Amino acid sequence: MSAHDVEAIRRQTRTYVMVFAALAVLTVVTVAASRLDLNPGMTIAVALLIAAVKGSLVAGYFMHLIDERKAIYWLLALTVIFFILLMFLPLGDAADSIGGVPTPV
Amino acid sequence: MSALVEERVGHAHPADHHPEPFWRKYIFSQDHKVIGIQYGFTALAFLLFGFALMMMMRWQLAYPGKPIPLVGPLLGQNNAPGGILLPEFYNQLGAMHGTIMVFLGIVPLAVGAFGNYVVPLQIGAPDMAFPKLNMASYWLYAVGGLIMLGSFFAPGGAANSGWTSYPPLADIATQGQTWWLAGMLFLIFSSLLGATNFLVTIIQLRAPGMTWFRLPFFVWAQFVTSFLLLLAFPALQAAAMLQFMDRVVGTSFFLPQGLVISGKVLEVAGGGSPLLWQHLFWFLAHPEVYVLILPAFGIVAEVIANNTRKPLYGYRSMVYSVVFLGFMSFLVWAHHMFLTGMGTVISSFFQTTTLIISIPSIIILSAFFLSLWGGSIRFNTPMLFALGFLPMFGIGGLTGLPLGLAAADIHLHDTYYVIGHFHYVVAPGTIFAMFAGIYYWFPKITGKKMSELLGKIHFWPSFLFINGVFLPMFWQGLAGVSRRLYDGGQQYAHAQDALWLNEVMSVSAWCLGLAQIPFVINLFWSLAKGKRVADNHWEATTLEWSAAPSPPLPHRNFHHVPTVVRGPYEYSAPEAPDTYLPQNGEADEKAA
Amino acid sequence: MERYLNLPISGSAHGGEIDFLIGLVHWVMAILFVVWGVYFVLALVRFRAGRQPRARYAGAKGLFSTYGEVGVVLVEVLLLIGFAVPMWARRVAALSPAERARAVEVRVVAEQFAWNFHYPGRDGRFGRVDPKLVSAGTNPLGLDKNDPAAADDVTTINQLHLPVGRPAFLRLSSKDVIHSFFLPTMRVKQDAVPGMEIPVHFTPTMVTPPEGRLPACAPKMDCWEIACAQLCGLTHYRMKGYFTVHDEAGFQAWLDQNAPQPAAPPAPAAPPAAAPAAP
Amino acid sequence: MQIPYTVEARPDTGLYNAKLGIWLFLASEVMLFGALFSSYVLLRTGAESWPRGSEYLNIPLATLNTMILIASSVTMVMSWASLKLGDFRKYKLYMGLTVLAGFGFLIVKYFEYTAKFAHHYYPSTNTFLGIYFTLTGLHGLHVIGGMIVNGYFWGPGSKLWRRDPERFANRIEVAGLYWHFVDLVWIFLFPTLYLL
Ligand code: HEA
Ligand code: HEA
Ligand code: CUA
Ligand SMILES: [Cu+2]
Repeated sequence: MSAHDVEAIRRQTRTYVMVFAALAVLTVVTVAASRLDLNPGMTIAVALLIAAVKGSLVAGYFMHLIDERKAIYWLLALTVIFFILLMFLPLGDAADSIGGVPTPV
Repeated sequence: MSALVEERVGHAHPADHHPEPFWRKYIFSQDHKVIGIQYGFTALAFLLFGFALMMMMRWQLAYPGKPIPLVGPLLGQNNAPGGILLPEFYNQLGAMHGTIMVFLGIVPLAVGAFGNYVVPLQIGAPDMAFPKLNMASYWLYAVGGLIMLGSFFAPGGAANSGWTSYPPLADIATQGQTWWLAGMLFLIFSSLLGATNFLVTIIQLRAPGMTWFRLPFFVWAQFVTSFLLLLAFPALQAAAMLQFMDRVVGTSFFLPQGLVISGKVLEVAGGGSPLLWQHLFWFLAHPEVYVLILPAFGIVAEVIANNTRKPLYGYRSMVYSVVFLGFMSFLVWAHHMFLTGMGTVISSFFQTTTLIISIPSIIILSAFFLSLWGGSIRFNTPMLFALGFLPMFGIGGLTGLPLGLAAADIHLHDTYYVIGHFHYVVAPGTIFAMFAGIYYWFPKITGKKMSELLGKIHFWPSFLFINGVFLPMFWQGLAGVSRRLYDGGQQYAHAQDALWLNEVMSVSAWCLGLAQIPFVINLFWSLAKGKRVADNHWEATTLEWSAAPSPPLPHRNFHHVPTVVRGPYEYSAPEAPDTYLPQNGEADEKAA
Repeated sequence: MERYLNLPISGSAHGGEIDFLIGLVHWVMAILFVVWGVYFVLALVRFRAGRQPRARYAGAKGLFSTYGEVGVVLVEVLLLIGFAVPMWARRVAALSPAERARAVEVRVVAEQFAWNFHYPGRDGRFGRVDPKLVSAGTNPLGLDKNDPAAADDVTTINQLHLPVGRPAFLRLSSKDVIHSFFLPTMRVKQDAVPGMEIPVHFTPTMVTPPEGRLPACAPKMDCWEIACAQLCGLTHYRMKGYFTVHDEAGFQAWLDQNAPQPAAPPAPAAPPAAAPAAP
Repeated sequence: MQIPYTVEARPDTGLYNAKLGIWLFLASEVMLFGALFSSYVLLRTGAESWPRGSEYLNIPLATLNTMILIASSVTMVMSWASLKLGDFRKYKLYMGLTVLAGFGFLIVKYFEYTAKFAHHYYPSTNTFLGIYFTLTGLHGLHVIGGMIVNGYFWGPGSKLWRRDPERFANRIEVAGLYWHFVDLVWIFLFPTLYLL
């Protein structure tokens, strides 16, 4: 392994520590945010936003996704598309359904 | 290039030198070829078993309430007192026929057996990328299969809520359903490992020169199939876990409030949604039906190209079609759910996607038909089955169209029309393609040839009787005869005119069974005594024939890594002396 | 085409268009099948190895398949936009208030293995129901007999009666598992999903002929029926009901005949019009 | 003949087999958890009322667990980096910490579960608890699976380091990808179940 690589890895380890700090802070922030009495929509938006940021940090740095091969990006893009379909089409169906809750009286 | 070849040959697998013990070689083998054969025999056995279940059902449908001859008394008092099937047993047979045929028969045969055996050979790889995982896939499949079989002995018998296992029915069903779920989890895990393995193999282990557009169509089909398995199966995995929780731990993911079962309020918390299951199930099960058909397309493509002695028509557009088909198959699932209260917006979406997905199928089928034009067609047994596939898949596919239009589906949903539709694609469709594959690759696997005479005795009656089984179903379905009826519709006035067909179909089904005897004889007889044939018996272009001996070398397949210089179907090229130009260049070098 | 497709008689306002659509698709299918089928046979004969010893490398040329495929796409678009989508929209659209006022409203509650029907009676209001009040033999719907609105409610088992020419508005639900409510003669089929209530509407245009009515129809297996199309358990195969379309006067007479006797409200009598148990 | 690209990357894809393999497997895991999240959303939007996580669950404990898992992710990636730097002893240390953190997580989870049971909160109590137990249970199984793999590479599996360091580092990278994914799932589970 060349000296160059070694230096790069050392630099990376410093990044990891910084990411760790960021994740820890965001964890505290998200717990704190949940205590603010925001309206439900806001609460969900904030919580998911923070989770998304944390998730991206883990995926990007720990899993090296910010610097990965094209094949992996394609694969993940495909997965995300299907994930979104699976997430929203059933909801759409429920919203569009002509059926309702039984209202006997 | 030759340096690379040298180097790889240099790293010869240790197994090449030490003879492996029996259990390593044949039981816990890590050689893709042995695993493929294991898959093949297990899957054929399950197919036969699934067919046997169906033959009993067909007796009940043709002669409701009459004791089954011969096997009836063996079924036990709980299932068939006096040899007469009980409705509960009929329902078990139906659910298990569907499950076994789909998950334990066709998928393992099409993907596990053919994929495993042929894909590494066709891309010029020494084995699958992860041989140990490959072995694990097979054994997980075997365990899942045993659990499914064992479920017949559970209290209350096997699962009896259809292969679709719709809750709440499945949630409150007898214990066999829990076994079913457990078995499915094993099968799913097996498929996920298998799919991962195939994808890595195809992406990483292609031989030098084997570019994406030089891949045989069979490999493309397996590639797309693996993606479907990989990304669709988890939805059923999740659903099976949730149903498992419902049944074992008492959650109510699929149970709404206020259920009253046989006059008693069901003591659960409620709050669940029965339709959630259907979404998750069909998110898998629609892609799954393409898992059943794509490998069949692949086999048919190989056999047709080889036996017309000319290139496939529109290879590239076929490849684009199969990729598009795979993608779209994730977008149509709710066409199985039109009658669950679906509104206009969502139903329009799913009707549109359903019709869109028929287009690539039509393109592929048309390409097969047009490939015949200008050919020099050899009517050997594999080719007969491949040719038989074409119109049969055509009928199955065409009858999917009215089902895809929600308004027409109002009348046809859950009738025998649906049963007819999908059996045409899976039975005379996929099963015929599987037979084509067996006859085609048998010389590769064994170095021997199957009897052509017995093959023809197998094909013609099969072709006749399988239509006798499934064609009348459309007629019944249009009359409104529902599926999953224990007595085949005796109760219903609107079914009366179509009832006589039940006997026709059943007799055809038994004759279809008899028509398989020549196949079984042929298979085992040829294994023992078949005529030895040359390595490239069919004068084929693809690597498994042109670069590997028959059978290929254990653990390494090829004497040395082939180098690919051209596309997969260079048959009857004008400048070539022979009717075929192998994909690997060595033949050229030799000629030079 | 639809005349040759073995469909049951169609006695509802929308039945004709569904049959028409089924017929139309089958035309498309038949054309594709015949064209490709003829080609297929010709190609096999013409290009058998005996007649064509060496294959032509170039194979089929021309744009035959492209035109064919474009044609199929156009036909499919037409089927969708022209017929299937609007038909479905009409099936699931809510009834207009005027029609709703004219309509006969019935609650349909499926259970293993019977169809319960609940008519609101003269007051036009459904009585309260409660799962806790369900008792298998006497009160399958769990109707609260103390609710004044319930007093005149008509309930039946496996017997659906409707007047001709008026929209029927069915509210479909299930007590236990998923069933599917199928009226072959009306071209109506709709899943009954527990936890949901799904509206179905259609207008019968044909009075059930005498030979299709109970009891005359039973021995000859000639009845208009309600079928269950979704596997729902052991006796799914005979979860059958009877369906009769009357003229308006006949329908009113039937309702009156089956209205509860006002004398004895607290004693929950057996449902008035229990069907003869399936044979 | 050996299977190519088990260690070195294939030039055109830039990947070695196991790395592509683990990503494919993770893609299927995304769909698995995606399907469960989808179920959660559908059940929640269809419910008349839905409790806030804090009504049933212990947020401080879960926050602690979040921290533990995040920390274990860091130690995991550090163990890989140590191998890349050729420092096997550091690797052992970091990997050991990762496995210990896994234990810590499970112990905390154990206390959480038993506290629920003590209050007679079971999966069958309501849909919220049902999905809570299902999701955290499945996640817990993933943690256990990861610990077994990591434990193996900490112990007997680490012998490979001397024979084929490159290959061993690859294995740790692959195990790490899985472990980070388990962490990532938790990062979404934590707010959805506990905070919303
Ligand atoms: C391999 C399996 C397979 C395949 C390939 C298909 C293909 C298709 N399927 Fe099928 N389907 C099933 C297996 C399959 N299906 C199963 C198992 C079920 C039932 C599950 C259950 O409920 O238990 C089902 C149910 C099913 C339904 C639900 C019905 C219902 O429950 O009410 C629908 C609805 O849209 C549908 C549609 C289609 C369509 C539009 C296609 C299209 O992809 C077809 C496209 C193909 C063509 C259009 C053919 C083209 C033909 C030519 C070009 C000419 C041919 C020429 C000659 C014949 C000479 N299918
Ligand atoms: C891949 C899927 C597949 C296949 C191949 C088949 C094949 C067959 N199926 Fe089935 N079927 C289903 C999937 C399949 N089926 C499903 C999903 C259902 C719905 C279940 C439900 O309602 O939930 C169903 C339902 C179903 C019904 C409706 C039952 C009902 O609604 O009550 C009927 C009725 O006739 C039927 C018949 C048949 C027949 C006669 C065959 C024949 O074509 C079988 C032909 C088989 C062979 C010819 C195999 C022969 C095997 C060998 C030759 C192997 C030799 C072995 C060795 C050498 C070891 N099937
Ligand atoms: Cu009710 Cu089938
Ligand atoms: Cu489908």
